[in-house]
Amino acid sequence: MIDAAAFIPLCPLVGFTILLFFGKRIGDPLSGWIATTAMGGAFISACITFAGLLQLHGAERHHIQKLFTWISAGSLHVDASLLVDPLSVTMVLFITGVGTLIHLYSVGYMHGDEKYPKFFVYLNLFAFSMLMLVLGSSMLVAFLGWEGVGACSYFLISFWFDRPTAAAAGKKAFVTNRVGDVGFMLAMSLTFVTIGSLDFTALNQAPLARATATGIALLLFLGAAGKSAQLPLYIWLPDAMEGPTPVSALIHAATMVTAGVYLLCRVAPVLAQAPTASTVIAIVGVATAFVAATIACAQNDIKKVLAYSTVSQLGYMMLAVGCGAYDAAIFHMVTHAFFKALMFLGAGSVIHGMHHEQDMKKMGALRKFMPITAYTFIIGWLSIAGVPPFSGFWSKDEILLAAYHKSPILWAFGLITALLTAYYMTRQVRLVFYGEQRFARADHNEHAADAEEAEHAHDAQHEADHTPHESPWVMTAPLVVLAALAALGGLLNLPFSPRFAVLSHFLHPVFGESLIEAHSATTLKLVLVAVTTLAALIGVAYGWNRWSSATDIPALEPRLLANAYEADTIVDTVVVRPSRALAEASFAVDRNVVDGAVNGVATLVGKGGGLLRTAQTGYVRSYALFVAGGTALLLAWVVFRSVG
Amino acid sequence: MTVPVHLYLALAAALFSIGAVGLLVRRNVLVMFMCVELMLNAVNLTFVSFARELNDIGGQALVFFVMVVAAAEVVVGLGVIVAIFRRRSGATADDLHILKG
Amino acid sequence: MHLLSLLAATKADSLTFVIGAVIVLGGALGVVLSRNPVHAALMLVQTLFGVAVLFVAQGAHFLAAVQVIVYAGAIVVLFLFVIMLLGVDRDDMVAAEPLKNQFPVAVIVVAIVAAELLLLGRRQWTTGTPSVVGALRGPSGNVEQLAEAIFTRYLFAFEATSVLLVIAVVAAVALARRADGTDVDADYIAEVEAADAALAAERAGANTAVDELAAEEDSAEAEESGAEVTS
Amino acid sequence: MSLLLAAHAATHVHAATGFPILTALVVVPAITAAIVALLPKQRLDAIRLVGILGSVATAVLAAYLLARFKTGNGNYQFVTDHVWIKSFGIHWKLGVDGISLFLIALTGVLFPLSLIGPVENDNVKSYVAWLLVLEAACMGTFLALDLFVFFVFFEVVLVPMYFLIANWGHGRRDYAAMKFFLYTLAGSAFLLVGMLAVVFLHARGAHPLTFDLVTLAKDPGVSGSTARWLFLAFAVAFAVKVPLVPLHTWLPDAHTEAPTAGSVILAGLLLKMGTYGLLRFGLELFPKAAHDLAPLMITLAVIGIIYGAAIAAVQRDLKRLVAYSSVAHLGFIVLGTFAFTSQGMSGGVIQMINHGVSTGALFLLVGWIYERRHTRAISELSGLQKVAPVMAAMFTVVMLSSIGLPGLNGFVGEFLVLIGSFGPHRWWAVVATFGVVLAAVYLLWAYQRVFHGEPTGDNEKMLDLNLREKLVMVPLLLLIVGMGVYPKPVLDRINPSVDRLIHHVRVATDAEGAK
Amino acid sequence: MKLLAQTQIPVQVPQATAPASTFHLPHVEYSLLLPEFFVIGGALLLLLFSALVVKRNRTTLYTWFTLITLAAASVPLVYRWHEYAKHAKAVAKLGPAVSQFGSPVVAGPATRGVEGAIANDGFGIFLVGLLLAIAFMAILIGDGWLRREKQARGPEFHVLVLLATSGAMIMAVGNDLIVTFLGLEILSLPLFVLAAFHSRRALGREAAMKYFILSAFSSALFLYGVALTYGSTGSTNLDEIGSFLSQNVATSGVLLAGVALLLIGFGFKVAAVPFHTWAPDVYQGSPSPVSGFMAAAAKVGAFAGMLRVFMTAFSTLRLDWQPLVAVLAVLSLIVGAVMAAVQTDVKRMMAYSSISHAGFMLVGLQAGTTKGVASVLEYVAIYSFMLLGAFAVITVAGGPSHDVAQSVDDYRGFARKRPGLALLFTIFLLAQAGVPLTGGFIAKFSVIAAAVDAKSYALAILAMLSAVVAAFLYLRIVLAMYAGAGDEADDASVLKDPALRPSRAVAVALGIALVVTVASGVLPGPALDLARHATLAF
Repeated sequence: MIDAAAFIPLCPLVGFTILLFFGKRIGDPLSGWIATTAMGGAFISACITFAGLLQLHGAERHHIQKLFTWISAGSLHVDASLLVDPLSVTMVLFITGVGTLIHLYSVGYMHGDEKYPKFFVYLNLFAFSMLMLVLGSSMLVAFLGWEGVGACSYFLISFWFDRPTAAAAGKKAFVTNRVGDVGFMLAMSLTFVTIGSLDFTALNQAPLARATATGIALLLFLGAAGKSAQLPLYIWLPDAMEGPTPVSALIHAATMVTAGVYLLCRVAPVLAQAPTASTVIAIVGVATAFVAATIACAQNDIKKVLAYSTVSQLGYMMLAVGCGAYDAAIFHMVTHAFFKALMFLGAGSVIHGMHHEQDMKKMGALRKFMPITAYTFIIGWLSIAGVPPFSGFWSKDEILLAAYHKSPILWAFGLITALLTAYYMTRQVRLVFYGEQRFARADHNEHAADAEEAEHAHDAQHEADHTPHESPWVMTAPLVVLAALAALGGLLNLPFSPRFAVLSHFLHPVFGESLIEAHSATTLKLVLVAVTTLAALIGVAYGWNRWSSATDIPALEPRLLANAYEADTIVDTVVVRPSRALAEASFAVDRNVVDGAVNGVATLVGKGGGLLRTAQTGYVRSYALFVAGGTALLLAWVVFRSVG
Repeated sequence: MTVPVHLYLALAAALFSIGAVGLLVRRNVLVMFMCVELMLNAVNLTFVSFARELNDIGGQALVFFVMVVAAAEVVVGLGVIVAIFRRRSGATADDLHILKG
Repeated sequence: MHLLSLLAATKADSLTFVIGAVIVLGGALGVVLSRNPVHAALMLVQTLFGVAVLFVAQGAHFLAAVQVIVYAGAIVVLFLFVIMLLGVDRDDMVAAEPLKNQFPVAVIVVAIVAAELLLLGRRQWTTGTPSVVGALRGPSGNVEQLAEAIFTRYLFAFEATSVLLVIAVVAAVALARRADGTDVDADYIAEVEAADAALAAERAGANTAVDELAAEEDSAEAEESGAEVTS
Repeated sequence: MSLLLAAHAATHVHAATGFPILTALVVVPAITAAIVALLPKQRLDAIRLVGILGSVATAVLAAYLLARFKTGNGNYQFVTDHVWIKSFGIHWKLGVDGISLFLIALTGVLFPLSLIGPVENDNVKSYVAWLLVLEAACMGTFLALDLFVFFVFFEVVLVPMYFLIANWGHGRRDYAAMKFFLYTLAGSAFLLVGMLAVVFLHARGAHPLTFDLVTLAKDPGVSGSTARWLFLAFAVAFAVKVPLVPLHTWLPDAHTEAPTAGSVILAGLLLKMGTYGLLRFGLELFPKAAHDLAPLMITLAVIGIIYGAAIAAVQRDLKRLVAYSSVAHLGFIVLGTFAFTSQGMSGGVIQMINHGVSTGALFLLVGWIYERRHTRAISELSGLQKVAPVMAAMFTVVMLSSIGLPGLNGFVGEFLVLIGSFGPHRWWAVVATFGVVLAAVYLLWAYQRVFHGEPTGDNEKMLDLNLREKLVMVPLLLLIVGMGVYPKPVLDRINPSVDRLIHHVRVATDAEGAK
Repeated sequence: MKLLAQTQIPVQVPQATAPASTFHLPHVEYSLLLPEFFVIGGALLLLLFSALVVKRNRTTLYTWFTLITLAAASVPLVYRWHEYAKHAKAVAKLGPAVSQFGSPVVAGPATRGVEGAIANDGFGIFLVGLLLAIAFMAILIGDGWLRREKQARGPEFHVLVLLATSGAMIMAVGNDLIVTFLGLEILSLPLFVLAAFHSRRALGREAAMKYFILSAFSSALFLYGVALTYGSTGSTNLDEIGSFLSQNVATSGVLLAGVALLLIGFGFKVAAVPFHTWAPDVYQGSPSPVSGFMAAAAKVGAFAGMLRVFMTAFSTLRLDWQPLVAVLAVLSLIVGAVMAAVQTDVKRMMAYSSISHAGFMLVGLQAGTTKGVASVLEYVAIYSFMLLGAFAVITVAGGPSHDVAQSVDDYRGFARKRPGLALLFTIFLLAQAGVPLTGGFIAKFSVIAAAVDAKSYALAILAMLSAVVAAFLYLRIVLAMYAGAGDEADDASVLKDPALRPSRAVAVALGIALVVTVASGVLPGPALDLARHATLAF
């Protein structure tokens, strides 16, 4: 049963292949359904694999399924093989699960797009890559998936490539990720040089020198920072919202961006040997969480808020990783996948219903028009805000607990971030679903232009009808399921007793004993829980009141935050421009100096020849003078030789 | 005791040099050609001097050949000169400098 | 190497050498310096005689005779014929010198060559095996000796000279042919001459007046010095 | 020209060892070129057909060779050996091992595609004939086991390439062709002298005069600084061909101005002659010197990786961009070669193939854009993905391969090089890894400008690839994906030869170290 | 066979003077001189024949006669080579001591004739054969030119070519400085006449005048060198000079001056820088067939003399003259290539490139080894054919303009007008550039090999780099020929210009040049062996 693991990536691969070659012929709805089926197949295979894994116990829950030898040179030997263990199965389950729902959602969302089949081609390819990433038994196979998801992310962000912003965003995402990939590649090199293998198993079992472990950990973290949008490489993620919304939900919220967290958890034993690296990870994580949360407070684009919120939540996960609470990180990853996917899909539903309006200031009172979307979104909001007993509360709580153990300062920042999270999500919900109906005031022409530009084809009647409307069932059904999961996800890992901590227990063979659980007193736990809950409630309450009717509160939306600390400008001036200038300078050097030297030789020959030509005067006397001069020259040598 | 041979040889060298200078500075082709004759005579003198010093008839025999060559050269050379200056006035080598560069 | 060694020689020999040398060098300088080609030819005759004298002084009687008969008698006459034929008995140094430094450089270079030769010969000129072909001061006369050398050892060379004479004849025939019509390359030559003239004009135009003045002075000087020599 | 000789050699082989496949690989295209030359000028179809048939026949021979090649054997196989010039001990000696095997195969693949892919209507006869001559010369270069034979083909390659650029190129083709020819010739000057020095120094050790690589490699008779100087002489010639910075400036001009087929061959095969030469001759003959001078070579290689990529990033001409990217990619090959680890060297060898495939494909695609739009200026192209989705898709795949996306061929080589050089030359490997980022920068930038956005002006009317062009791309795409997903068969054949070479180097270094 | 056996006598050693009245005529080995006799006799017969028998001018007849003469002259050569090679191989087997290079002791297959005035050895046979071939080609190329330019009035052209060839042949076999000098003059004098042969070509006359004056100047220098050598060694016979120098270690400055002056004389003839100045003017000014013949024959003759003199007579002075030769080589390589690159006239280009080629050959001589000599032989032989081939094309291409329009621009579009000729020209030019699979490469290869073997690495590299510069100029011509597509493509008159049609004779010459150029490149073994055997014994 456990061998069904091979089918997990195979299903989307088959779907991808079919759609790649026949997608155009299969056409609009059917290709979407095929993709969804492929994804569903993967989910079923994942479940079977999970069942197979459950039959094993303890350390046995570590199964490697070799497919074929991929690369082999000298002592390097890399198999294309899958590692089935609790961690990967957890990942696979929620990836395929959420993935299936989002595929289903996309069937409706993308309906009418002229590149409909292509979308699913990419989506299936993405799913395949993501599954390879989490199932890969060696760093290299994981890297295959890692880069694959990056490429698919690129394709999907710039899916509407005729929009220059989309094209630019895709490129930005790829390049920024590439910077992180350098870390991953160097980590692989260092690993290979150190232990002679790239297998995760070997790496995790190898005793490493502290410096090496720190090196590997930090290099991997560099990779993870790229993929999981940590400071300072997070800048691509907000731009990535240019992609279709299901993409944002699947790739830029639920799955791909968590790959970095997964990767670090995968090499948890290495991190354990590298405390400095862990501290760095924790600090960067909490800083990311805090900074992104502040930015999210001042955003008006419904998806941008969610994007920064994602960055912030990823910061939380990193914080957990840095604090050694790997199970907490995974737990939050799962719950986050539920509620963030939910909210993205909800936002997509809103955008869909609003005919591609994304500005929250132009929405309001939407719960009347699209109730399912609204209520499911609200569940997501409560969950992310950390209101008990929704799933976010449980997972965030565990992270803050771990942070407190690492350092109260980390905890404090985490707490403030939690407060901010509650606040900006409340702001969003108030602006979008409550308050007065502002979209009627919106400029019709602008709408029309946006819609046209969006290339997001609609039926003629929809074009004419500007009233928001609820989405079709294929879109709402996933919302409902996800809402349920977001609400109840906490059940996976209740903190009351080790018996309830199902996920932690399940992950135990991978991460070993959680230090925090063992060492924290229950009283402290309860106090911390209370404080966090309070913070969340304060955030919710403040946001609810502040944004009850107002739409513009400049004091709360400082330009600095709205512009995301001018990060893009800074990157542009500090990195892009200088490197471009440097490249231009190199080109100038290449043309004028390096090639100039080559052409200089030619010029020299030409000039020298011209000069010598003037010596060839045409007068025979001067020719004779040459002969005489040559004679003097040769005789001079003779004199030198016989006399000197 | 006769005059030492090195004086003859130095004289020949001087004659040779004067001939060379003449060839280099004169512009009349015929005079240039005469300067070549001077040089050849210098060589002849050298041969004869060596022949005396080496007590060897060979040197004198060589002079004989040089003279023949000189005669043949003069015929051909003058032929060329005549062929040129029959078709154009003047007889300086400087007049002919179309070929150059 | 020293002129003092002349004193060691017998008086007659020394005198012969000195007179011969003066004739030879004087004639040579005359050839080089005389402005009229006819004069140059006559000075050449003087040199050839001088050389003949020196031949005699060194026991090359036959060669001396040949020198006078062939060289002075035939070759120089040939020269004079051509001079007359072409009517080129004019001063060739009148026109402006197109090669500015030719004269000084030529003199310096040749002086260097001469100095080098003399420097090399300062220890010893003659180092070879004596009498390889045959002793000069042998029993038989100069003509017989020469004949023996030429008809034995130098037989091949002797025969080869005949080819030279054939060539001279054929060359004379070939070069004496009359051509009808204009030259095929007349246009080309006209083009090159025009280009040269244009270039010269351009160069003259580009130069400052000072340069022009200097050039004029140069040519004037050259004329003056030329006048001095002829006078 | 080589016909006579080949015919001569062929008769001998038949008698001795059955079918002379290696000689045939050289002779078949040469004979085809001769046949093409004899065809009447007006029969364009016949000329093209004969040309394609000849190159396909060569490809079939190469495939046969591939099939018959014994895996797990690091030595030369199918060796043909006949006396050519007795007085110099020069032999017509050809052989193939894992390092050259796939270059032969690549030659077999790229030439038919270059003949079929781009359309050339001007003086077709000479064009096809020159291409076939070029193929013969390429084959000869990669097969030669005799220094003289190698040098001959190494030089002969210049002639057809010169004519291809000069007669069928674009823009400043005269300049580019001349520069290419003279630059490479200047490099070869050192090669010839170095080669002769090796041979004569070897002969001085009471050996018979021989140009045989295998014999010379066994006991080159040079060591210490002599060997280093000689290695440098070889290296200069090969560095020009690779090209290593700062000897690379002929490349952008030649690649840009060459006709499409010329660019494909130039990038796909001719550059490999440099890296192949370093491996085959530099390392075989002067293992210790190569090892000693590895820092120099690696420094230049890494500079090339960064420098080439940086300059590629600011190009305004699509073809020139691809050309500069070659400088960067070839840097990886040299880096891997001089890392002296199995991974690095195998990576270098496989990167040669991969670069040939993907850059060849890129040049084909750029050439087709040029055929349609008559411009290569990036600023004049836009939105092509909309009007030519198939081309865009293929371009994407090729581009990703060039960027080094795992699962595509480009990655395998790059990764092996990086991981192989990380051990011995850590910091250079780190710098080179950053070069990977740059590759993404310039290619994605170009892709964004050319294919993304709205098609404007003439771009709106551009046609997508036709069936012929698609069919030309198919084998290349198959190779790109196939060698990315399952490079094992290739690596299995390369590795033994690479290991043998590394062993050779190690033995030499240890031996001299012991002294 | 009998004759040969008799000629295997050692060199004439200085003998006591015989009684004056009873000297006996020397033994003349006529068999050794057959080629020379054929050529010179042919020339004389041709003169007589045309003067006495032929009424009208019959160029075809003269050409055939000359060609047959040359072919006949090569017959005894083949026989002698056969004999020589047999001996040479036997000697080679005995070991290196016998065929020791530069040794004054003549042994084995090399013999002397006519009182030691000429040498009978492979070297001479090889070069004489080569010269016959050069004359053969020159006659073929000149034939059509004579008719085209209406210069065919008598047999002078043929006679002069034959006589010049005989001069070069005498240089090749001459074993005495005076014989070499006479050969030089016999070679040169007809060339002056040939340069001015075209009655309506002023450039030719200018060329003849320049060539003549400079040649006379250099002859004087050469003769002075002969005189100084004579004084320092007591002989002009090369064997005797050699044995003198091997017995007397101390060398005088005068002797070295003589050597230097001889080098200048030869250097002038081969157009080595700085004695090269005549070459471009003369090559350009002379009629194209003459330029070709001149370039080939003069170079062969001069190198023949140079190699023989320096490698036999002065071999012990090697360390003294090698640097001098190296300097000339370097200057020739650089100046030749650089100046060739900036020329616009194709014939001038060929002249400067021939200077660069001379530099290459000097590199071979500079090595001062048997290999070096063999390489120079190889080079000069292949070079002659490439060059004559090129000049054959140049001659044909000059048709419409009477040989005047020879600038590179005049060659634009030549490939369209005459694709075959253009291809041939391309091959000859690329061969000169040293592209492999042509003879030019093998020539360069063997010279560089000799230099490298002698450890003259820097010189070798410099030579190859200069070849790169020189390649530029060959490619320039090629580029011009293949460029200009569509410029005048429609002009049918240009395409069908009858003046551009090569005559049958020229076609034969082109064929010979092509076969030699290509064959010596693809299968260089025989040619290399020939050159190597030729140097087994001097």
